[in-house]
Amino acid sequence: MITMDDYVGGPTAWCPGCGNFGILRAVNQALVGLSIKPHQVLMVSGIGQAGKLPHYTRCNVLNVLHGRALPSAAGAKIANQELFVIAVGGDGDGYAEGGNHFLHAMRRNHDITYLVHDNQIYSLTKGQASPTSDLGFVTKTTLEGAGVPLNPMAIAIAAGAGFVARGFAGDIEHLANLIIAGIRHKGFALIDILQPCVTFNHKNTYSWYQERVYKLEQDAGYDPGDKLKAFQKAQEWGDRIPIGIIYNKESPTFEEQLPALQKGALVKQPIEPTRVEKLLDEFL
Amino acid sequence: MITMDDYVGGPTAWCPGCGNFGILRAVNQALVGLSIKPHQVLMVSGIGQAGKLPHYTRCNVLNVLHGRALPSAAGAKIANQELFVIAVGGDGDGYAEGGNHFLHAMRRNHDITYLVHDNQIYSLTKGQASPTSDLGFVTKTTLEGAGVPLNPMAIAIAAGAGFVARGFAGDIEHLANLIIAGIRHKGFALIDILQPCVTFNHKNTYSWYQERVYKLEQDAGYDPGDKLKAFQKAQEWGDRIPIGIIYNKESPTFEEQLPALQKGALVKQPIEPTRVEKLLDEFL
Amino acid sequence: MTHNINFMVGGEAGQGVQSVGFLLAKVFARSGYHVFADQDYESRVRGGHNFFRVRVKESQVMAAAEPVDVLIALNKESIDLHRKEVTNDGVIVFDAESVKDISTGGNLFGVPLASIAEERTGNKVMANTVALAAALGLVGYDFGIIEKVLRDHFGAEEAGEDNARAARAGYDYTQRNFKGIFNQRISPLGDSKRMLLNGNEAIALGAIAAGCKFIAAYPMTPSTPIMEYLEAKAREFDLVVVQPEDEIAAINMIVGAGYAGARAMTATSGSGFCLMVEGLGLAGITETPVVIVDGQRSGPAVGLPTRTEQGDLQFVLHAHHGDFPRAVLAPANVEDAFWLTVKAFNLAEKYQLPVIMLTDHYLASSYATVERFNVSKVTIDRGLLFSGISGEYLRYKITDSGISPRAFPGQEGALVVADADEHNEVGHIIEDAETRTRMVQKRLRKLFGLKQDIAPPRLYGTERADNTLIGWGSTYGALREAIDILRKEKTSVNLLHLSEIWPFPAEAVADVLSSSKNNYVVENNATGQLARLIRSETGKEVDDKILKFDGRPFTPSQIVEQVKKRGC
Amino acid sequence: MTHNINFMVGGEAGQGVQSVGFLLAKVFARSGYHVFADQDYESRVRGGHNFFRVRVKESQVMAAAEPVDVLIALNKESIDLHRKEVTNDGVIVFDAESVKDISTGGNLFGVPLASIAEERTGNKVMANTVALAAALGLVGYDFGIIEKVLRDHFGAEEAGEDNARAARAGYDYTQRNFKGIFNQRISPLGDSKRMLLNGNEAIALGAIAAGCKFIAAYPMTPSTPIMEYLEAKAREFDLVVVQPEDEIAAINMIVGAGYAGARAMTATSGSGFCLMVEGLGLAGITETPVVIVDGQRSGPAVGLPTRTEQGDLQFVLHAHHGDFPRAVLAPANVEDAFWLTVKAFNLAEKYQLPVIMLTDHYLASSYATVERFNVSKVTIDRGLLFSGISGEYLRYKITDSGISPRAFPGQEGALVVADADEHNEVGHIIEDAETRTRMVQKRLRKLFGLKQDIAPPRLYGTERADNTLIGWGSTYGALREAIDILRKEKTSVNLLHLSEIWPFPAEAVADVLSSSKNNYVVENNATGQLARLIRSETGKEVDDKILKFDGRPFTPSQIVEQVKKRGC
Ligand SMILES: Cc1ncc(C[n+]2csc(CCOP(=O)(O)OP(=O)(O)O)c2C)c(N)n1
Ligand SMILES: Cc1ncc(C[n+]2csc(CCOP(=O)(O)OP(=O)(O)O)c2C)c(N)n1
Ligand code: SF4
Ligand code: SF4
Ligand SMILES: [Mg+2]
Ligand SMILES: [Mg+2]
Repeated sequence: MITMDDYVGGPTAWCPGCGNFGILRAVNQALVGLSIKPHQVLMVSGIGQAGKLPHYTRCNVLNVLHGRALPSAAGAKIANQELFVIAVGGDGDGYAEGGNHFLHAMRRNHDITYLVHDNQIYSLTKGQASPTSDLGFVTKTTLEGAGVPLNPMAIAIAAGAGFVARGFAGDIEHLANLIIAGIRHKGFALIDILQPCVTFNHKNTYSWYQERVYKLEQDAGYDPGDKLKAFQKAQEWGDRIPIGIIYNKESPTFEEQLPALQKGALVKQPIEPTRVEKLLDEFL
Repeated sequence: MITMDDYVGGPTAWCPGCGNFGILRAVNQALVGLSIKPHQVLMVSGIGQAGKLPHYTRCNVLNVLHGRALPSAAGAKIANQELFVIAVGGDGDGYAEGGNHFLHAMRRNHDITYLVHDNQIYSLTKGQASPTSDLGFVTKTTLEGAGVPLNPMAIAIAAGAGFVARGFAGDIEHLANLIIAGIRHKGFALIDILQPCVTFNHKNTYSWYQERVYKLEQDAGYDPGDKLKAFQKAQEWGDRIPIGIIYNKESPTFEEQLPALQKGALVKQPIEPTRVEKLLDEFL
Repeated sequence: MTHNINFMVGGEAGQGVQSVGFLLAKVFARSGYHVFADQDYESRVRGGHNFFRVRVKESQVMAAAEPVDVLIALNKESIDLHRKEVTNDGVIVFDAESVKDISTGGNLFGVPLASIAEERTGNKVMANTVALAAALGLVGYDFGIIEKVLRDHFGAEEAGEDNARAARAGYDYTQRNFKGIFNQRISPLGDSKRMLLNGNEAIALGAIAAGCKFIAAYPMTPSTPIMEYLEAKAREFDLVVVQPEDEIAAINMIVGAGYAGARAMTATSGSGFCLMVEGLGLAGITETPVVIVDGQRSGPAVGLPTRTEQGDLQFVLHAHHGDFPRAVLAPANVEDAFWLTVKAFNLAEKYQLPVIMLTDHYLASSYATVERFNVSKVTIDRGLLFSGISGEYLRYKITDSGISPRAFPGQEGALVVADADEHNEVGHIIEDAETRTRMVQKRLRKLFGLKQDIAPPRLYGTERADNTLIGWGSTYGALREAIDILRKEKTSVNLLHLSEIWPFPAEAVADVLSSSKNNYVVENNATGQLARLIRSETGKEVDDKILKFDGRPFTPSQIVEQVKKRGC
Repeated sequence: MTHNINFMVGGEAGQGVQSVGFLLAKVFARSGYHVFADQDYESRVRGGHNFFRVRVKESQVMAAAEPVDVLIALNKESIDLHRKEVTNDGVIVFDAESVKDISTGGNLFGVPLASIAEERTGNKVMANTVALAAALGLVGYDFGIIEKVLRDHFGAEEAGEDNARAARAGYDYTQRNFKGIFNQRISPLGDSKRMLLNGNEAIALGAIAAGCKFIAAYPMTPSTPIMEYLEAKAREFDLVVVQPEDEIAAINMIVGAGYAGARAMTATSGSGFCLMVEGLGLAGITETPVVIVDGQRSGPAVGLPTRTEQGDLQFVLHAHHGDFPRAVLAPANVEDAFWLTVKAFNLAEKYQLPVIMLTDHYLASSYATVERFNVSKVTIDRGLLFSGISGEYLRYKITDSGISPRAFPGQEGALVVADADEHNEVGHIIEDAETRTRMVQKRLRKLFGLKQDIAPPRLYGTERADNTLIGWGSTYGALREAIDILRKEKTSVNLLHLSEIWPFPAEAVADVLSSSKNNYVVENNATGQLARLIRSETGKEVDDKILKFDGRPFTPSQIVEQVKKRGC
């Protein structure tokens, strides 16, 4: 049986009280909840405080460049579809440096789960604006106040993601369930996680979020299968911030549409140089 | 008086019958219609068949790298806000290689007009899939058929663009008017232009588009000021394809929010090395 | 009876220059000749001016060369531009209908291509086939072979039939109207087991043979055909070909795939390689095998998109910050392209590092006849693999060779931790000076082994000579032919040629340089990048540089001329 | 009475190590001392171990060095880790409350930092100020100066008041409790007109002085503070600072701005520079002036994000495909950083090309006292500008110097056409060989002029010496101090130091190398990148390499030790 002990990782380098601890716990709980063994999991992360997470649990880890978790995760998933591939990164990592991969990984619908620790700030580099910094938020690089933020939920829906959710690091149970649902989802699952950064973001604090978040599951009338409604819901930000699954609709994944993968994982397929013989004939 | 003669450019290298000719004509008509002089215009283009357009009219030209028209255009606009800055490129250029700039230029709301010659194919490189290639479209790199296309209209709306429109290279008058409206629009204006590629795209031909396009202006009930309706409209693709202004709402531009530009164009502001003296004091 | 004849097909983009040229090459390749064919085209899809040269020879032919015996002009411009290249007893076959204002006679033969095509097949498009056959009629080639090639190419059905009919008409037309006017005759030498293919195709075949399973690439001339070929074979060979959003995604995808255990590659050109530089170092520090093809073209930036250059050498050697090992291979020709691709995959996995294949537009797009690749000689070396469970798995175990056994994620008992930060043996982030130093040294130690696996440079001609020409990559063929010409003229000259460039075979190069009086690099770039490399690795300065950076490849005679200018 | 004392502040990230250290440096800088201060910190925001060293000297001090006279330990780990670095009569001041399990006495002085702070100001955070003043009390420094610095730093209001009060208490505590126990005393030398600043600040000031109007940069250690400083001054100096989505946007934005006529720059580190490589060549072929700061850190890839290295030299020299001119400057120290930044902007516009400033984490983040910059010496050279209307404007007019007069878009009568493709004099795309060749040559001709503008390398020590140390960039200070030490010990040694690196001053370097018996490069990288450059440019091989690549800077004594090991 898989227990939390299976997912005990190394010492952390986060600030005490950081929202990342809640996310780490939720990730581990989700993996345990799904009874996945550590060697079946591959976490691919970018660079930032968030990107360190895989080092703090126990699984296969590919910690890549700032902004590049998604393409590396996609490459690994294509090579070995048997792995549960979870990509991890910050808001700067995913929505700024990695913005293009974000768009296209969703469009292609790779079967990976993407956790974005959204603290609305660049924390590892000590306090610059991120694409999700609130309008007017003052940081070291936006002394006049940040501009209009990027809306990851709306963009994900527009880009064709089939699972678009928002979690909160302060509600571990809820978040763990979202991660479970995301991993179960066949196709790309985005979970943007409200993550208090106790050091550099003194606006969007635990209590700021706490006062605003509400759970979509508790709204019986809300249908995450309706794209238009979801887009409307995705506009909500301010006094009330929805958490939970905003949009959910499965469609064929990138990997399942690849004929080569029908025969099993690429990494398990043999290398047979002489098969090339028949191609040589074509050049005669 | 500005006439079409002012915008006569060099010999073209496009295929006879290419949709780009219609776009070129519409651009020139729009500039004439607005009575803008060639030296007031800066066209910044990427690489592709579309990216060649600025060479074929008469104005200031900055033909940059594949995918990079938008940041270069933004830099030039910031340096000299007096220029009418028009960015030009193909669907691959803008939505694939340049996808990240696309997202963020819209979010920041630079005051530039962006023309995307959307032929749903990579034409200069001779026929690979583009992000807007129709689902199942067979190209040299998608022999199993292209995946789900990117929806530039929906993404633009989600990313906060204030002017989101679609034109058709086969309707020059209509397109010229869109370009006029786009240039007049304060802030980022995206005009995605359906552009038949007579050589490499034998699906989305003139007649294919012709049979499908309809003008939003003719639908009296359509309100381009309503974001949700616009998002819904943006989903339309298939038997009926809307052209015209899908979404339109002005908000402060990036440039007008920059304090430094209040004193006039950066390029016109003097260089005064000795002003740095008072900063030196701060290090004593 | 001659056995050495050069054809050129000229016309606008879109007129079928490439297809006529290729079929011409195929006809000769099929019937026992050696063929070398290169293409010159603009960065546009219609219009402009393109040409395709086909050299046909009884013995080996290795490079493009100037004199044209038969010019097939699909438009007037081709005549105007290339007339002067046509030899004294050469001929020009042109479309008598579209080229009007030209006085025929002399060596100019007009053929009403379109009418013949229309008349015989009801389809003007067949005019190209008429042109092809008309030219072959002029040299009196065996029509049966032409017909066979066309049927194979266009299929047995209607298209093959129509083309064969159009060809017959064109062939007969010149046979009938110009018989005896053109003196050169050439006949088939017999069946050939040689392949006719270009550099890109050779690389793609090499990749398949080497067991490459995953290709992520963003289209870019001249490398796009590699991914296109692989896509065409994807179903049959269980390959995954992905065209992602950009080159950054491409390189990071193959790092992901390489980490997971699949042989993976990408192919691009300079601009795309620029965007891969960060990912290159990611492969470096995570010790992930990847193969990157950089098909060079005229830079900087967009430059001349469809023209050749050898301008990326210093760039690929030094791309990325910090020091880590890599290998750089630059195939000399089509055959090399196949074998070095196989080698690239093996080196990448044996040493767990990125391998860069440096080709260029010329090699990528030129066709040559080569003996059929002996595929049974392909070996697969997947390097040191982790075997079983022995305590905690250490992805970056410090070893003497610098190579740590690889495990693939998914194995029970071995969690694979790879990191772009500096890390400890497990793979986790570290900050301390000692571990850092040991890890840098461990990685760099791989160069010792790698160096042993680098083949010495090729030496052609006598072992010692007064003059040594030095080249690398795709200029090999032109250089060899140049050497042959010079030696026939009694010049003491030999060739030192590198196609396995990094780690640099410094001793071997220094040896040869010490033994020659004068030496010259011959490079398709503006500053002599190999010359600089030689100096940085051996301290020796070459005596002179023969450089060309106009986007066009060297021909043997251009090299000969430059050598002679320098008085040897 | 000593006039040379080294402090170290150690603690966790988040404990205020940096601020205590900086204020300490400031106190001494204010009162006539020369100061050099460097920082060592991990890539995390809280926890771990950081330290900040402050060297205080009556005469010039130019580098970090090991021995610690006064260690201010904000936690126990700092004592454990640095105890051995403390000199025999040095002292350790620590927080008596948080550090429990340690036996005081000897050279260990516990001060109840937080209680004192709480008691005097009601705010434990002031514990840092207490620590600062406690250390200064120990050496008996003038309290008035301490108070003044604190008030200036924290403002005249409450914060300043509280800090002054906390300081007084800490100062008094050590004065009272440890008077006479620690022997070293140091007193103010008098008012100073020197500035205390780090490399990043010097670059930012240089940029403002040079008239830089636009900075687009994506945060990356160690260069982020440049953009942050400029943002802080944006309103006052009419600057535009943009933090775009990525480094690719940054470089392409500044090319746009440079084309439009505004002086523009970006600042990054190796990984970010990787992403700028394509844009670098765009600036190259479009001949657009841009200034790029690459603050080097330990690579490859993410490496050690907060550690120093000189690992990007060969990379920035060769980044991008194809050959085009660029300039590379690597400031030796804070003063150089200011002046070379000014020069960078001038060279960029005079020669219309990209200029790369190569700094590193050590230079970027180390503070030094320097004489106030004589800003009246700053000159602005905007290069050749197009004057008025004389027919069609030719952006890329072929000239002997390679420089074509620049016009800015928006001028009536001069349409400015710039192109990343190869182009003709107007700026439009071309395909022909001749124009291509002329354009490449035109661009490369700029190197002749540029070379004249490159200052010769610095020579320190005697003109001839048996041993020559060779370095570049930020190691200058450590090298000079090492030379001083060695010469005091009668070693015949001098220093050849490069801070204007490309175009390479080959003759000057070759001259010096010919005149010394033994020469050694001293480099903060793993392979000796300068050594390779010297060889490729002069053919001379240096005799040995003193290398360090553990992410830490060289200290003078480390260099001395390595030199001695080599038997000289
Ligand atoms: C190419 C590149 N650019 C910049 C950096 C520097 N960098 C490291 S982390 C980071 C941003 C961190 O913000 P975010 O992604 O939101 O993660 P967080 O630290 O907030 O979790 C940056 C800019 C880098 N490592 N690589
Ligand atoms: C970095 C980089 N990658 C790839 C290319 C090659 N390339 C040139 S144009 C083009 C795509 C053209 O498609 P699109 O942008 O849709 O323009 P179109 O030709 O269809 O107008 C590509 C991939 C390049 N020039 N630079
Ligand atoms: S800086 Fe912010 S995000 Fe980073 S570890 Fe600390 S609290 Fe968490
Ligand atoms: S290939 Fe297509 S897009 Fe390009 S010029 Fe020809 S028709 Fe136009
Ligand atoms: Mg963040
Ligand atoms: Mg296109």
